[in-house]
Amino acid sequence: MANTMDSPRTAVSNPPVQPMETNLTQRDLIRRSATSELPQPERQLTPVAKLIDVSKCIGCKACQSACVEWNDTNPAVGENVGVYENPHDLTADMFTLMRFTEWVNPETDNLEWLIRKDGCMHCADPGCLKACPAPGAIVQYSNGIVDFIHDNCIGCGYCVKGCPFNIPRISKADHRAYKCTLCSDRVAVGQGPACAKACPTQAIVFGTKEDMKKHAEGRIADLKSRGYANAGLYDPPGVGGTHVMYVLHHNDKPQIYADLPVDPKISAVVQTWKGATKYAGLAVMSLAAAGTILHGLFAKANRVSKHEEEEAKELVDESVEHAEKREEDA
Amino acid sequence: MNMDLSRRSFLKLAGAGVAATSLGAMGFSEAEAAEVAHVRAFKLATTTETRQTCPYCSVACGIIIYSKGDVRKGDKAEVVHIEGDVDHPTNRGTLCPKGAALKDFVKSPTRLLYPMHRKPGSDKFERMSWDEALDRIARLMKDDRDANLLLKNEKGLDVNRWTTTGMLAASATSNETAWATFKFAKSIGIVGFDNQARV
Amino acid sequence: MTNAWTDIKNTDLVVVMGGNAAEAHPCGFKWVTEAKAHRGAKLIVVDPRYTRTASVSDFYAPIRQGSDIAFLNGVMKYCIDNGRVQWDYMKAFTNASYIVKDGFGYKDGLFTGYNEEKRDYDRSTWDYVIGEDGFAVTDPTLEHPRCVWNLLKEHLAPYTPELVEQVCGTPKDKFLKVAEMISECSTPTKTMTSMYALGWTQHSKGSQNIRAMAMLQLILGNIGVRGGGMNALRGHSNIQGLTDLGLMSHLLTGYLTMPSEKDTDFETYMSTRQFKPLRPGQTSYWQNYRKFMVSFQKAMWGDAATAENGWAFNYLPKLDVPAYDVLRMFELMNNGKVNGYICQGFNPILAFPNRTKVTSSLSKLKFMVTMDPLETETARFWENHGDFNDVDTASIQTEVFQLPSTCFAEEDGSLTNSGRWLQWHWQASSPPGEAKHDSWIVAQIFLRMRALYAKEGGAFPDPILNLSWEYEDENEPTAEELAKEINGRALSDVMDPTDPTKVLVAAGKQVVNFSQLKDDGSTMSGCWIYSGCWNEQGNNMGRRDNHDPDETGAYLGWTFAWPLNRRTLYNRASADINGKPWDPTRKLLEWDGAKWTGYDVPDIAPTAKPQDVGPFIMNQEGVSRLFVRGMMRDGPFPAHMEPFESPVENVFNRKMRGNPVARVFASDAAQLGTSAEFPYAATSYRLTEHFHYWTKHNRVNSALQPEFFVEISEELAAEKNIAHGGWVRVWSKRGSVKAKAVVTKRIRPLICDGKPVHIVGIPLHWGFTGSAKKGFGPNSLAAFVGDANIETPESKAFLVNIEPSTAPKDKEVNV
Amino acid sequence: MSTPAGTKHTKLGSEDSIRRGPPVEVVRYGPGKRINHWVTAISLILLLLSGLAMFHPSLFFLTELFGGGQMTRWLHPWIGVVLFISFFILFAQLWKLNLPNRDDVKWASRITDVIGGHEENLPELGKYNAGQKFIFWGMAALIIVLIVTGIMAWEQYFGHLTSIPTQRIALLLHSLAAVAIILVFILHVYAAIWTRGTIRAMTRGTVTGGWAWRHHRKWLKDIAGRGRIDPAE
Repeated sequence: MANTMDSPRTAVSNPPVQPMETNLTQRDLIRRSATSELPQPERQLTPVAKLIDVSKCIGCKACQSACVEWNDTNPAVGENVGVYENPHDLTADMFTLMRFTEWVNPETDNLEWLIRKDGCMHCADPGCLKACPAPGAIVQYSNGIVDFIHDNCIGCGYCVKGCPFNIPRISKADHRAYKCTLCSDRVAVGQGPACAKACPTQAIVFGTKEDMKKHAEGRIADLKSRGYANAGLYDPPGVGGTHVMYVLHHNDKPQIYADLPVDPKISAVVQTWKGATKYAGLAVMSLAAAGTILHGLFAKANRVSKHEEEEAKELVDESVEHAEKREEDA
Repeated sequence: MNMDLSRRSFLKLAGAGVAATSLGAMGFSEAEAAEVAHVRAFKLATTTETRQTCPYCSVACGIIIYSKGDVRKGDKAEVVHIEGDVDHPTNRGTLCPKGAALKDFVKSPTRLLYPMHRKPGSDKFERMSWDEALDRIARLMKDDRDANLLLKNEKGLDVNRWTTTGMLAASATSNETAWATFKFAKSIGIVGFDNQARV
Repeated sequence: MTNAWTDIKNTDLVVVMGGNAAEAHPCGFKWVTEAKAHRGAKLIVVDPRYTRTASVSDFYAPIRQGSDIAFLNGVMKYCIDNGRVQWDYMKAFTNASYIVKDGFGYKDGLFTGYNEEKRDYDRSTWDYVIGEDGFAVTDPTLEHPRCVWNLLKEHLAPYTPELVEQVCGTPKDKFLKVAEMISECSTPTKTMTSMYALGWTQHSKGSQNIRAMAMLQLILGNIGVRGGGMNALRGHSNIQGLTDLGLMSHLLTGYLTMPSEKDTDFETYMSTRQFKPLRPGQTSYWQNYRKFMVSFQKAMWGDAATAENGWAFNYLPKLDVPAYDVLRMFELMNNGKVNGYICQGFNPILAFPNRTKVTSSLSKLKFMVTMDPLETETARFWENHGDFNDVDTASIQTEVFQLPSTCFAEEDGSLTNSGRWLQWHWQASSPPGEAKHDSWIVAQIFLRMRALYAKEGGAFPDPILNLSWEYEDENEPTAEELAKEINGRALSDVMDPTDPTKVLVAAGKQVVNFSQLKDDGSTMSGCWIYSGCWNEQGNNMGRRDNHDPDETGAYLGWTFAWPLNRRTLYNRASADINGKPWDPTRKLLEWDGAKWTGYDVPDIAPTAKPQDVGPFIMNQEGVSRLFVRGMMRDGPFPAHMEPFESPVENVFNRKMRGNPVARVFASDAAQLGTSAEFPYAATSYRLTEHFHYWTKHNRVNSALQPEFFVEISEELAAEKNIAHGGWVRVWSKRGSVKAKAVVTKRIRPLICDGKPVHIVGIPLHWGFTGSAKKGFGPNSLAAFVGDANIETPESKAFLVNIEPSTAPKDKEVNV
Repeated sequence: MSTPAGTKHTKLGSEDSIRRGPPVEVVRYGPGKRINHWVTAISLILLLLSGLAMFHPSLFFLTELFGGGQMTRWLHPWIGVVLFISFFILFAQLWKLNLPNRDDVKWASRITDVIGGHEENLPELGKYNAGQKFIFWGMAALIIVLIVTGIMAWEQYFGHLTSIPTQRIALLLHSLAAVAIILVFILHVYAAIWTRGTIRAMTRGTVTGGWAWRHHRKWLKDIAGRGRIDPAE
């Protein structure tokens, strides 16, 4: 047991306090919203991932607390509506949320309290980024982090519609979209995300995606040995895999974990909207415009002739005469 | 404590920034740099670190308080962030939802700032100077002790017992404060003296 | 905790019962998840509620609050009946073989010697047979019918799985599963740890709850070993420290005890405290009591404490009752017998049971002083907040001083954690406003009183005028000065006992630890068990070497643990009678033929031969006690007792109510409800999002859990027509609260003694100050009765009624 | 309106009246309708620009016209509301004249003559031809689709009104409708330009007698027949 005692840990050293340059910059972008020609990044960062082991999670909300403190957000003090989720949903001030489900396992008749940390999944194929109309408001780094650049955000809410997991929220205060950044500012200086660092049971761990997958394998084997035959890793291929993954005891039924999508992917409607419609629409409009211009240039204009003006005058004169005559008659 | 060095090196590759090339070297001018700036500036840069212990439960997690200003240098210091201490064997940098939000305990809007006094029957607190408050408390206590200290019991034994004034000590104070408090309370003869361990 | 938080990773089975470690101590609970992940350890949770700890458990069994002894006795019986006992450990390290006096017995729920009128036992028969040699008589074969082992078996006989189900409401199959899993830890290579907290202490028989588990652990051989132990998860950051330092009515520092009126002088006092060994050759460490006591008196009164005046023994107050505990003080206060009260970082309005009585008591004070970094309900107990604090302000004649103190971030000092680690922390921040350190405030009140006594004279001024107060700035003793005083120093040269010509500690130098303390007045030490914390090597509490050779979880270089930097108490018991570790893979100590070696500081002398000295040197026996003699007021064995307010009768004695020897004041007895009027069994608890009444002042925690609620089962909700998330009124004989209803599958009705018992769960974090929504606490409802031995209030089991209701009303503010 | 026109009672410049001239001019739109039209037109143009800015990244630069992305996002739906109201005031006044009739069928069936400018082959028409009516009804229908889907996608106020899958469909329909309305718009503008003499109907409010004769002879004959003729100067 000598060396295996150490669980993967998010933080291996305390955060630096000396001034540092960020190491996540423009040159590390592999996708940028509403930007077609992005220069090929000069380097490929090792893909990272946050692994959330739902079976180890005690629902303490340390992740929520750490997230608020690190990101300096201001979640409102709400009320109790009979549940443990507080706030009751993700908000522009609450990037992550523990969702609690009381589930009676039909096979064992035992109650299981399923607690899932909800938040941005950092999809390899991000629906938010696809939907975003503002250049550079959403970016994806080569390490897999999908980040919102608030200076560029126009607050349209398209990312909300684009996201297969219903994550981004638009702030009522500054009308910009907010979500988990995977603590890009921490990762940029070699620290793991605040939630992962805080997590008391290390149900949240952070590392390279490859390491996290390996770690998950061990966890899944442990769960299987404890009778969870369907334990598995949630890394949905429909969105190209995610940089936030779950270990689920019941990976065959992700939906029991507060409606975690079974097979998430960017909605076909969004694909059509941001795909065919965008391109075909622009093409059709351009064609129409070009067609009219060509027609205008080469076809003869529809002009009124002198003759027609005279005809009109005749008609008017006749009518006036007619009227005068009638008046006289009267 | 084992430092997992392989993990540390991956973090560098994964975007750690010690040796990051400056934006200027990338060919961006200052203005452009501002426009393309992405990740938030690391907010702990140039803060002062202090090793501390979480004041809540008895796990006693190690924490680091990041402050602007250094009290050791005589500055007025203000807490800007609190995070778990990775070097601490028990919590290894982790914190619970209370510990992770400690900054907002220190900076709570309901922190007390001044001695306050409520007159008998009054419906409000009024500010009082420390001197006035302490003198009055000492006077009230002495008068009560002088009037009610039981010097001897029926058998004539010295019992030096003062039951008409009691004290509750705080199980969140340090051992050193507790020792000072102990000396104070026991020497003046207070017997109705407990801390949260009783409840 | 006998063991450290970090040691829990070495366990094979974690039993969380009487606590909710994942919620109340999340970062300590990490070590449970480590044990699960890396050792394949299992986690059992036994609790009335399916808690967040239960959500990650391998097995959960429900239990009715207040029935833990029946459950644990049942498990002990199961283990013994099935031969699941670590025999060599039990025989060598417990008093199982001791012969008990004739006359001791147990019948109808009561032990021998009960006096109903006095509500007390005559405990004279609860003792060993003492031989002519002055030592206790034993039968190592365990065949003697009066040996502890056989009496224990007899005592446990009624606790069948059927009885457990009847009393606890735990389905028999679930109980048997738990018992089976626990019993597997009887092998030397499997260990179980017990993690408990106020779920066991806040009962009228709280001490016996803990005792039952301790006995089970001894039978299984789990005390003193890695991954084992009795781990009391203490509530506050320094509740351990304040107990160690004796900030309690019945204590002095280091578990020296307050003198009573029977202690007519110093020698009389000493005569009942320097316990002689009960077996030949054993170490009874309290034989050193005099050294610690004299050093303590010297720390208090310096030169004024002399051999001639019995070390100023008469300066100490003498008790006429076991303790002026908080319940007694508030009873006195309510009777108009207390005039002044100081609440330092304490909020009795929310912490003590029967809030109506607490408010009424405080209203009878002449003056009250609070010292706190935050607003408290107690400081504003006189302020009307509508339903949330319905008082008649004008009629309250108490003068109140609210003094602002600093918080942790603004001060230096050490805190003692649950695992007895004294950890130093450094000031990081400037205090806000005019907030002052508690030590400054205490010093100021003291100095001003001292000045008044010096000037005016008054009642017995000597202990005040002579109190040792030698600090560079007497107005504000520094943490360093106080810590050094706690550690102790030589007042005159201390000579080496083996070589009287050699100076061991020169006058004025810090003692290395308590082994250098003397009973001749040449040393002083504020708290002997802390001695070693700041010696000539420096501040050992500030050490930060986090190396852990062979990853045992000991971390000997990290800060300082009392006593003597020992990390696991009774660690000698980790090895067998010959000094070989029970489990070689989990070695803690080993006898190498000449001395003890290993990963921890041994509890016995390093050269004490394994066969000679038992591991439990603080006991006169040198072994642990399955039978506790007359040292506990309510019995030498744990016996099932119902809470004072219980939904069912005691199956052993249907007339008996609560703990038969627990103190109940007459006015409180009249305020006990019955199950006819209050049919539902309520319990109180913490939620992980909050820390007591502090974090409601924190915007973040307030957002995470904003509003007071109670938890009930779907069945009870349906029966009472209570809507999920709707308002309910919950009331007991003593008070009424209004809360939101959380209707949950996590609480199920239990069948106890043939009838369904509904449970109402009441968390304790809300009041009328702070950022969170205004609310109430369970203390408004709980009964004003305490544990028979230490008077901890029975806040975990009381009766209530519940009905749908409307929102509480705050005071209307005239604009 | 039974009072015979062409008398001194006829208010100078009122809609559907003839000024004898010379030259002969016909008042096609009064000032109210013209203002209404241009409010609608400007709204639509602004909507096109702001919408296109958010529709395709290559057009995002258009947000600069509105003071940036945030302003564009904020303005677009409000202009949409203005358009909706403005257009439907116009609609209320014009819908009857735009009801289709038999001539429209004939006109539409000879669309090649329309495009070729061979008006002599077309039937005599009232105030609107089938093409204009198509634009009118097309605009009306698309504006309804746009306002409904637009509201569903209006995050700031209506983000929670409908489910996200519904909002996705709304956005798809919104963009499709937007493309369609742009096509209609192009047709409308182009037709107005190509058919010389048309634009002044919405600027000065009048067309020449010849224009009316050539394109809307039935309308001209109708108002002449009703005597809505200003006295000669």
